Amino acid sequence: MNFESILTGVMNDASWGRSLGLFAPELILCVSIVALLLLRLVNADRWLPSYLIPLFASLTALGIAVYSFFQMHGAIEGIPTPGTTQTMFTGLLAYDSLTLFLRVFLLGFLALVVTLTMLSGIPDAEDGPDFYTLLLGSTIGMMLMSSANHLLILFLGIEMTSVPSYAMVGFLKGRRVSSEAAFKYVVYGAGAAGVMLYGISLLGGLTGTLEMPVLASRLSALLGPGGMNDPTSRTVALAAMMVLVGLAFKLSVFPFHFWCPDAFEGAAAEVGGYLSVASKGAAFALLVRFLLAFTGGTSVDLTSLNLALGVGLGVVAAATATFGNLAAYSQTNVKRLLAYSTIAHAGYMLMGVAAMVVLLNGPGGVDAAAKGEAATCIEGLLYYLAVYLFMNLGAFAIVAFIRNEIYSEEISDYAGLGRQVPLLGACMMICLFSLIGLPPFGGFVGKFMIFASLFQAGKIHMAMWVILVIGTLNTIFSLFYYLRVLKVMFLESRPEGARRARVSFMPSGAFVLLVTLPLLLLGASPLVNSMSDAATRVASMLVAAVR
Amino acid sequence: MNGAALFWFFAAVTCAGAVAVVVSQNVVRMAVWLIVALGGAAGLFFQLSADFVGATQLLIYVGGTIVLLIFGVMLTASGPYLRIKTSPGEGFLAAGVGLLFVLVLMSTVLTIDWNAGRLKLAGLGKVSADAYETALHKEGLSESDRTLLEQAYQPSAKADHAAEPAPKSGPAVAENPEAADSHGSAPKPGDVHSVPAALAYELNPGRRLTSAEAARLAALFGQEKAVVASAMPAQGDTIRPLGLALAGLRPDRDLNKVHAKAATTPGYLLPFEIVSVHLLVVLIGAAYLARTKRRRVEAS
Amino acid sequence: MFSPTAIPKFLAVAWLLPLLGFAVEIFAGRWQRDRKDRTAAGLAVACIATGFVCSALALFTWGIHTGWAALAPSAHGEGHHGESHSAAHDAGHDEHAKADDHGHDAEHAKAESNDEAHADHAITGPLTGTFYTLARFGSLQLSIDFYIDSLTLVMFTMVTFIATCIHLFATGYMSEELTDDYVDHQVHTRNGGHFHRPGRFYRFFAFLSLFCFSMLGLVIAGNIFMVFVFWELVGVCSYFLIGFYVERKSASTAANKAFIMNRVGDFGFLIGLMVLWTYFGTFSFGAYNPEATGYGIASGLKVEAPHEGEEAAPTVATGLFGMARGSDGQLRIDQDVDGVATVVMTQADDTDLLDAEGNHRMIPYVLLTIAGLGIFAGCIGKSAQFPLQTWLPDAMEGPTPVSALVHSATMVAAGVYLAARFYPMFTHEVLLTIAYIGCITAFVAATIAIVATDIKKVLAYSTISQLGYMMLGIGVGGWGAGLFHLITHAFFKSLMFLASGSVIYGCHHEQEMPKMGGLWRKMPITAFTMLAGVIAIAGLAIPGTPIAFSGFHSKDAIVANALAFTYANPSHFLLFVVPLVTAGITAFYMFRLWFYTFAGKPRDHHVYDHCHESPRVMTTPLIVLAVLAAGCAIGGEEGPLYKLITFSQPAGVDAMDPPPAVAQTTLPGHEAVHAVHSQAGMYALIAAFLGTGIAWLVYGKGVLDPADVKRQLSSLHTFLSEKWQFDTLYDVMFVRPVHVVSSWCTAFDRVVIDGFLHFLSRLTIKVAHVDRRFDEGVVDGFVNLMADSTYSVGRSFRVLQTGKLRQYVMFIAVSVVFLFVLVFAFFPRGSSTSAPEADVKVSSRVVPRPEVNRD
Amino acid sequence: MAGVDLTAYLLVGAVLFVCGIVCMATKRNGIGVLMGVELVLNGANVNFVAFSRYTSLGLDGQMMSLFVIVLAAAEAAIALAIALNFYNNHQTIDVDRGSELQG
Repeated sequence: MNFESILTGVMNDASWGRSLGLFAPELILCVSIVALLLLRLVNADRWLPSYLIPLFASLTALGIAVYSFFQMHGAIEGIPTPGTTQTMFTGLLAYDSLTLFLRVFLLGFLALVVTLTMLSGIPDAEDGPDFYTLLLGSTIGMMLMSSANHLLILFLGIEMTSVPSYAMVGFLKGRRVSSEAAFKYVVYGAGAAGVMLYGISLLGGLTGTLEMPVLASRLSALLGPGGMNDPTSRTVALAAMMVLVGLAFKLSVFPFHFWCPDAFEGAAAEVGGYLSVASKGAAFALLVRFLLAFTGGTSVDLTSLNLALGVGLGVVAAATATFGNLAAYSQTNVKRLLAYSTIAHAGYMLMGVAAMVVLLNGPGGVDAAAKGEAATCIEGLLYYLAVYLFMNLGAFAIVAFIRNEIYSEEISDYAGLGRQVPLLGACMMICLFSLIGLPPFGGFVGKFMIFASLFQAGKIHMAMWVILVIGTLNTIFSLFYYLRVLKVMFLESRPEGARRARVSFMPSGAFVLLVTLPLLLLGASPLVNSMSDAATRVASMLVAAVR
Repeated sequence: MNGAALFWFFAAVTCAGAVAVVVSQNVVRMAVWLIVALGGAAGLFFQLSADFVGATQLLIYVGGTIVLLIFGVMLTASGPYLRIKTSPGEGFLAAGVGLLFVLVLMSTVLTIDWNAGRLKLAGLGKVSADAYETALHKEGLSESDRTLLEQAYQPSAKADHAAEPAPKSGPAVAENPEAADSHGSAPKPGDVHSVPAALAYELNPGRRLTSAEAARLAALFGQEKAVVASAMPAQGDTIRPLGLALAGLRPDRDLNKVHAKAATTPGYLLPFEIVSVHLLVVLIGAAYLARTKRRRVEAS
Repeated sequence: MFSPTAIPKFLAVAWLLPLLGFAVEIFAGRWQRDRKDRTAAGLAVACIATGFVCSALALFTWGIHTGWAALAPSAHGEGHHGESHSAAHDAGHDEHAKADDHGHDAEHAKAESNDEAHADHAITGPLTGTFYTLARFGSLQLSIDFYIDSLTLVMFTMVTFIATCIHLFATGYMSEELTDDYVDHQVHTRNGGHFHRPGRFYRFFAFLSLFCFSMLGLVIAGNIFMVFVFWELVGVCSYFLIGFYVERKSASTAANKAFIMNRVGDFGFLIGLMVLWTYFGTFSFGAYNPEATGYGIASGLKVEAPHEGEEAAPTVATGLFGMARGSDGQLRIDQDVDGVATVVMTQADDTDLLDAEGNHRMIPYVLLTIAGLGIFAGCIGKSAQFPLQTWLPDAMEGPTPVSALVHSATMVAAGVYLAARFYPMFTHEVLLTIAYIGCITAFVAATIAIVATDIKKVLAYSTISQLGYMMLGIGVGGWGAGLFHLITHAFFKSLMFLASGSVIYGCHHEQEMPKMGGLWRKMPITAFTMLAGVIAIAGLAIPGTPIAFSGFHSKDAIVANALAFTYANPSHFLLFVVPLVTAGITAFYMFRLWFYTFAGKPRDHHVYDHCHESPRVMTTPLIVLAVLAAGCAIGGEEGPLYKLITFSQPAGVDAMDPPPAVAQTTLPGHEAVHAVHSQAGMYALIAAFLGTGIAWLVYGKGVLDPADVKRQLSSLHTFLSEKWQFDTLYDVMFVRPVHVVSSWCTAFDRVVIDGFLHFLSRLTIKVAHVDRRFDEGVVDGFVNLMADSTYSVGRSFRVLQTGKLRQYVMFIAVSVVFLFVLVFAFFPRGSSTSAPEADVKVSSRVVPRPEVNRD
Repeated sequence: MAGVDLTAYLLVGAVLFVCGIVCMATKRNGIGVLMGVELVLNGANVNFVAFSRYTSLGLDGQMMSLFVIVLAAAEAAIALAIALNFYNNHQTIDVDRGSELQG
């Protein structure tokens, strides 16, 4: 064993350099964190607005991400071929279409959030560097989550996402509710992470590896017949479920959602908007990756286990959507209402994921048809995420701007605002209509695609049809509480003596408009086409890698 | 000193410490018991010849985290004699939930035959009759080995299951580099496909194996490397491998094929570096939160 | 004159002009000098009137290019084949059949030569094509398509014409809004005054224009997706218009109710849409072939050789209607190997449609039925059919011109129109459902109308009732009859609504009939135009002569179909009896309305003295509509209107046999209907005269005192005036449970978890009690401990109310265990090797299909 | 080490894990809750190291446990900062006092 030769061999290996190149967007964010720190050391934060560095960094990284996204998709014009999946850092991270899609998603969102905080001024000049450090750190964690190819990165990514966001929820540290929210969030998050870690340890011990691409084949070898009578199958089910618990916490899925309303109400609206969209996007990407790692192989036993997991996910998804929608009914705080709506939407999106798992584990096995149908599920999910970004950020941004004017987030205080600030009112209407899923807006297309894939999955397991019906019923339930907000805003008149809201068009109104406009574009314009094309490519490349 | 006795000692200390943390009502005592439990766990790590992890556990956990917690205790003590107690009802409820958890774990983690799993991963969950006979009639096979072979394996029982050309072992072995490398001559896992299925032998689920027995069985089939825990140094010499892995190298895996595919097994350079960024972020965040609040005059 | 390619262009102009109008008018508040400016109204009228001209031109062009074949005195009663005048779905192969048919008849020589002269562009089927493609997801294409046949054209002309009249009327009716300070007398502010607001004249016309645009889009739509979008748009517009007086609580409630009721129906629509898309893989109605015609003039114009249809890609070559049924209008039903009935899809040349792997594409019969029921559920919501009818009377809260538009030409007509459009997709079971729903609706609404006293409510219930008639007509196989009634009804109902609007305007917003009476002296034009409408809807005619108002002809057609259906299926006799009774009731309550309002002595002199005839801008539309209400159906089923409509009748409607072993009902063929026609007409006439007579006796002549009758039948009267208790029923069935469930869920944390914990706390107390007894009995020294434990019990009570965090953590643990059990439940226990293979891919398997229904 | 097998270590891990969960669910002292978190993570850690010795997980298991220790330290730092913040705002560390957010 000649150590020197090993070292030379590795040094000469180009893969490190290559990995660092591919990792550039994340590196830029890392560097900007350090830069924020250093600037503070030399007291540069006195004269340099703190949002400049994160804004610049996110835009630069976004540029690189967009470029590489198009580069990858330009290279495979037409039918995507399997095997285009590459890895970074000795297989710890996957560099594939989903990674790139989520990078664009997260970095674009980061730029928008930084702009929003810049406009709404929630971290003041003094706290800015701290806030943006946390924001950037958490975004790096999300990007790791979305490209995780290894169970360590899975855990690390979730921790890196969560820990800064605990601090962000408690950022308004002088307020009682804020500190309470942060404390609940951190304890809940730590508990969920502990459960997940235990699941990871079981999975690693069973399969003797932590690499996700290998899991399916190892599990195929391991599982015996006998279903739940087989202790190995039981343990695998438990382990997978424990890992899913950690993800479910991030997604705020039904029995693990308790932190969500409290944290959102206690945190600033900007932070709420950030958490509701970004961590959800990253967690869905990770969920898809994890479930795909379980899929494949040739074992009937693994397939039936996966099917059970998929249907279980579907049931949980239906419960989540129903719970979120019904619990939102009697809320009086807008942020809390949006938090419950976030839960409900996680339910809808989870339905798409459940459909994917069911479709990939049908009696026909992972054949081309199943892959095609599963790809449409992921496509629907990605489309939904893209639309969700705008509609949720729009709603939270409006809440933030209105809060700056009337110092309240209670629904009853919104009376008559639709006439006082017509632009924000109209944008709020569009956002909420899109959240309901009414046709001319993007939310409809997303929901439609998810429901269509559920319908396909119903052919494999009847339970999915039941879930479809519940999902469709839920869109009707959700109508009422969203409309209640609009009714208060538009049909009621502003009470005498209420604080008058004045939101000028530049820059706040323009920002809201910028965020709202894509909802129309993604609902009824040729952009629907190109967006769904992109999503299709990402999805089919991702699924093609399943063996 | 006997290894088993040491294990039981550390295990008892750890468990007792953990239970005491749950039971005690005074937060300072809890902290002390936590030190005991985590120290016991460190002892277990040493016992498992993971000396570096054990040392880290002592340094960071017992030396760092716990001190941090005790600081927390001190900073948040409202009054010297105030006790915040848990009511018996809640204790009852929590005990019930804990019991449920224990039941779940007992039905899964603690009943599973891990050693059989290792054999299965090595492609020995089901062996062809040929391979089995060869192993059984090898020259100089001791009596205990023969008994082990006979008890551990049984003829493939289910006709319908056997009718399939045993699809399970094929891909797993192909994925498993150790197994793929090591089977030199005798029982190629691929053979399973060609043998009439009724003549195959599979692991007997009724016979639980110890890890030593599993290793012995693998050796009998010529696959010891696949089952014996990779290239972990048995004497606890883990610092160098761990350090190399943090630098992105995996000498325990890549030694023989470094030039061919150095980048295939995870070296941990990325997490190592990214965790440092994470720590920086966390420190800034914690400093912000713990800083005295600037009392600004509220507008209202 | 114009080439056929101009037809879609004309219609597109007629369709988009109102949108343009809307876009300009909605900002009228910005550019108008003041609130008294009538420019917005002028613009709206101009847009819709131009639209009417364009529609008429399109109809005319279409007529020229079909050689007016639709209007040729055709072979009714001459034993002609159904196909000869029914437009087929697909072009090419029908050409021969048509030519053959024409050959029978010397009269057709001209038409035939006309066909030959324009052989390359003569219109033989629906014109279909794509205006603009929005998006494409794989095989799913979302586009703005058109599907134009004679029905589309007639609807377009009708809608634009009536809308023009209504717009014109509204410029007079809404003139009160031409002010900066409109006082809403129905809204009371807290200090006892009335609500003041700026007038909303321009906004009213903006929404009216948008409404017309939506309806026209729905009519021209060439695929289900587009239908759905405009369907929703119509709903949104009605939401705005019904809630025009948002300050009135009743108005905003009614708007919400209409919107939500419609959403309930749309839920079914969505399911149907999804099923159809999944199995048929396309949204479009008819075949189209965009590259052949540039901007999408499709196979309807281009005469293709039959064999070309085979070469085209199957998914493009046929639309939904062509795939569901062959050109003979029959479903190809196949008993699959498992005994499951499936419908095999066909393509343009009547051969079966194959998928990419060469298998027959089929859809299970049950699913086709479900899809049909889903689509019809949408129609139920929009056309206010039982059991979703309750929103329509409430929708009277909108201004009267809106009511007129909603009730005649646009919203409610949309449901009937869609049911007729989707006729080829409906199986016999669906049709039977439609018939019964229509039947029930007609009867229920008519009975409620007897006791209503608000003049607009009577009309609203009569609308529901008449819509029920139309649905019934479609359900019993009278496709043409149902649509015929739709058109005639649109004329006389818009007339009556405008007349009632005129009354309301004249009486200064008095709507209660008991306060009117004798008004004909004050407003003669309104009274007599109204009388024309009443006669039309009552279906009166002079027996033995062809003199009859439009309603008689169309209702007669429906009743004849129902009678023929009853002859063919005696067990469904109610489908004839109930409508007949309803016809009598209709005549009764309509004449009751007229007598109540216009005849007799004034009952409220305050109202009478102040009432006046409306200005000319409002009476002119009344007169025009009265003439049309009387005469639009001239000639009955031999007349031009009916023939124009039935020209695009789906193939096989006239002679539809029951497909074996699946359907239980027989649809009457044309001959069967014709045979019972005069008989049915007689019955209907008798019923109508009976109703009229009673109304005259009671309300005109005063033989019976209505109040006396009301007293004697008070419980029935209450039941009817409470609208059969539907609102209460819905409240109990849906609204309250939702409230209950939602309160459960919102209080999930508080109620369920805390309830659980309360239980545990009680347990804790018990434990503590035991504990205490132990302490007291055994060790005195543990008094402190006892105090502690009681303290902690009390504490835990407070904890239960407030403490959350630890419950959350507890819930992680409990959920993990619970979910583990859940996965257990879905995970097969025994040997999992026997995977179910057989049941899943039935649809793609090649099944030797027995030759059925190929006569 | 005769008689000591993987399952024995897993048993210790399971005990730590369950004790941690119960500790989190019962302690009203916020710091005590955080101690429960440490126990849970250690339960998983014992599993990892045991697996690294007894299965082909090898070095990966130990590596994982190292990262877990570091991440747990980071999490504890933030959690304690938040707990201090909570204390500053509520003047107590009793988690039951923080229940303004509910419903």
